[in-house]
Amino acid sequence: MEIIQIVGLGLVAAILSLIIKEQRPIFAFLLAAFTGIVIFLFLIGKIASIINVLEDLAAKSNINTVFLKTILKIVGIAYIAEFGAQIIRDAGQESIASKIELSGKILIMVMAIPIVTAIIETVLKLLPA
Amino acid sequence: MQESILAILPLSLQSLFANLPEDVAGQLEEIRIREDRPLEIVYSGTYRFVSGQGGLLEHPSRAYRPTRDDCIRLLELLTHYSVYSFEEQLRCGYITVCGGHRVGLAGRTVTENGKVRLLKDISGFNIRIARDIAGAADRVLPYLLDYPARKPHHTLVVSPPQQGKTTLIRDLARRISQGFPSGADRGLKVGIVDERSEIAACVKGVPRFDLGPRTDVLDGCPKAEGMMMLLRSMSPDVLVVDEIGRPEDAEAVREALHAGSRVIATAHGNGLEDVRNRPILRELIRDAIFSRYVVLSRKYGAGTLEAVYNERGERVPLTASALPARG
Amino acid sequence: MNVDVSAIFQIAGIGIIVAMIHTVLKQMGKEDMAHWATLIGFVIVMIMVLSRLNDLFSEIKAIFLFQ
Amino acid sequence: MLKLLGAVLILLAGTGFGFYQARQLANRPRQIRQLIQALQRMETEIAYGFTFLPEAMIKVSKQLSSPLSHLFQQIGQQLSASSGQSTKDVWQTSVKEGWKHTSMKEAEKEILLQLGYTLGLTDKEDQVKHLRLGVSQLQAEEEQARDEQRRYEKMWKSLGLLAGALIVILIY
Repeated sequence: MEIIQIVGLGLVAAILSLIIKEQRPIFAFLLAAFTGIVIFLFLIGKIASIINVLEDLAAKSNINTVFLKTILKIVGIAYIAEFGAQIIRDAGQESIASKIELSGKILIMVMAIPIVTAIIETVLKLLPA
Repeated sequence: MQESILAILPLSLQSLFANLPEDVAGQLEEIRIREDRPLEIVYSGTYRFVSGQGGLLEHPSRAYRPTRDDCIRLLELLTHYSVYSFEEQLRCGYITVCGGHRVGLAGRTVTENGKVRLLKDISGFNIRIARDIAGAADRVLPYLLDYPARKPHHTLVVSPPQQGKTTLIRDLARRISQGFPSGADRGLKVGIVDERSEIAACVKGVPRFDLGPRTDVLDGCPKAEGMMMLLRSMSPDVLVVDEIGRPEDAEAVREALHAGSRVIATAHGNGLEDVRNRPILRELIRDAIFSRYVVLSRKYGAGTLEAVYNERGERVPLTASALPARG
Repeated sequence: MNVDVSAIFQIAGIGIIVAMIHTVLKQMGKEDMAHWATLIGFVIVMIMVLSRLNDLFSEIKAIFLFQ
Repeated sequence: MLKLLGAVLILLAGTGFGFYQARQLANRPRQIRQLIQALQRMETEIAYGFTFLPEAMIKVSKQLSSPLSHLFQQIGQQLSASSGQSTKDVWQTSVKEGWKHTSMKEAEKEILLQLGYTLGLTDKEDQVKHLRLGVSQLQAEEEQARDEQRRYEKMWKSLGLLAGALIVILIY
């Protein structure tokens, strides 16, 4: 049911921004950004519940919580980066958008290094010496 | 101090004149206002300068000097804030104010091919106070009456300027118009030609002074034409004229006589002899046009009756009562 | 949820009106006034958007356990 | 419901303000035209009627409409009361006082104040010359006022409306 609301909101915002575009493009961009924010805020609630469920599973299956945290961080970074890039791409600044995506990837890589090393170590342990 | 005079004075001068001593204010004849020169008043024959507080001074040094603003304000009040509507009178050099006072003006004249077109930058004012003394003529009236014809004689009032000539003939006109003696008899139709609007002091054609019920006034009209017009239009029994002196005036007087109406006129002069050798009046006297001559003087104050002569120049005996009583 | 919808309409309304004011003023020859009006409109909308962005980021930080 | 009412009120206020400004702009040339007619009528009164200034003022004030007729009437009455003030003072104080009731600007007021210096003090030609001078200046002023009205009247109306709408949306 929420999906209808979101889609409705998106449609309205799109139409409004079209109206404003030919007179004052900046307002159209601001409107788009604002709608994006609103929809994200709306989703935050859902994401929060998903993450809690993941945490419970991790706790039950006593995986090291550190891994889970980094994974969550990575997902957060991904979200924000993607959100920012889209908004800026919407504003017509392709270069800046790609720069943001790049920075997103790198940050994720940085976060991922400890996990990758841990995996490699376990794989090496499994392999007969 | 007459209310009508205070009304035309600007505020600064009003306060000054308000505290003039009462007896002087009563006798006031002239007020001389000159821009940046000492303020002077003339009363009962003498003159004094006025100080800032309304005190009277012999010497002009400490007298109040009206400012340019005072003069402009005075001119505005005189002309009801519209100098343009008094151009005609400015050209003659005087303005008559309600209350009968005549204000002589002095300033820079603008002439056009010899004739004065306009008076500008008016800096000198001479307010001559009109004094309407009822009864001024009672003493002299009995001598001017031609009983059989039930009309007054042709009379010429002779006196130097400012001796109460106008006051006398104004009262004469009033008494004759009301009927004499003391209204018992029927009044006569009186016609007044008031060239300088001084006898009747008309404002917008309406006389300010009481001149009797049967009087008509032709205001601001030259004497010669005025007399002719009155004779044709109003058929007066008695014609009153002020200050005749021009040839056409004499002509008009003769015309009036033929028309059957009596003439009372005035002329400048110190006495009968002085008038005798005046060019125009000489013929009038020689032809014995006037059957009565009244001579006034200032011996006992303005308007003192000096003597009355008949047409041949002999003195008419004056009864005790008519003799020069206190003015 | 519906607060945001009205906010969206608000932004759209401001945008449209400021645009109209701008054109009217430009037509009348008062260019500078027009630019001023647009600037003010923009600032207002910017403030609204930024406050919302601030909310969003703080929410994300809270959820994704950023330290 | 109340919010809606408030919104409508604000909107009305905004448009009202816009229309008021527009009306002021429209009034200005009309009142200047009346002022010109008044001065011309004064000129005829002075040049041919020889009527006194106070009466001329009152006569002229009868043929004018509300804000100006009151002004001339007041001057006429003060002059005929001949309170000893000079024409210049009476004229200038009344003009300054009455100006806030009219929708005219400083330029016209200056012209009128200038006229007050010589009004009634000089002879006929001079009066007519000054009045004509005043009239020609006022005509130039009126021309400028008229085209200003043409340009800004519509603007004020729409601006008023938009301002009202903007405020409503902001508060909403």
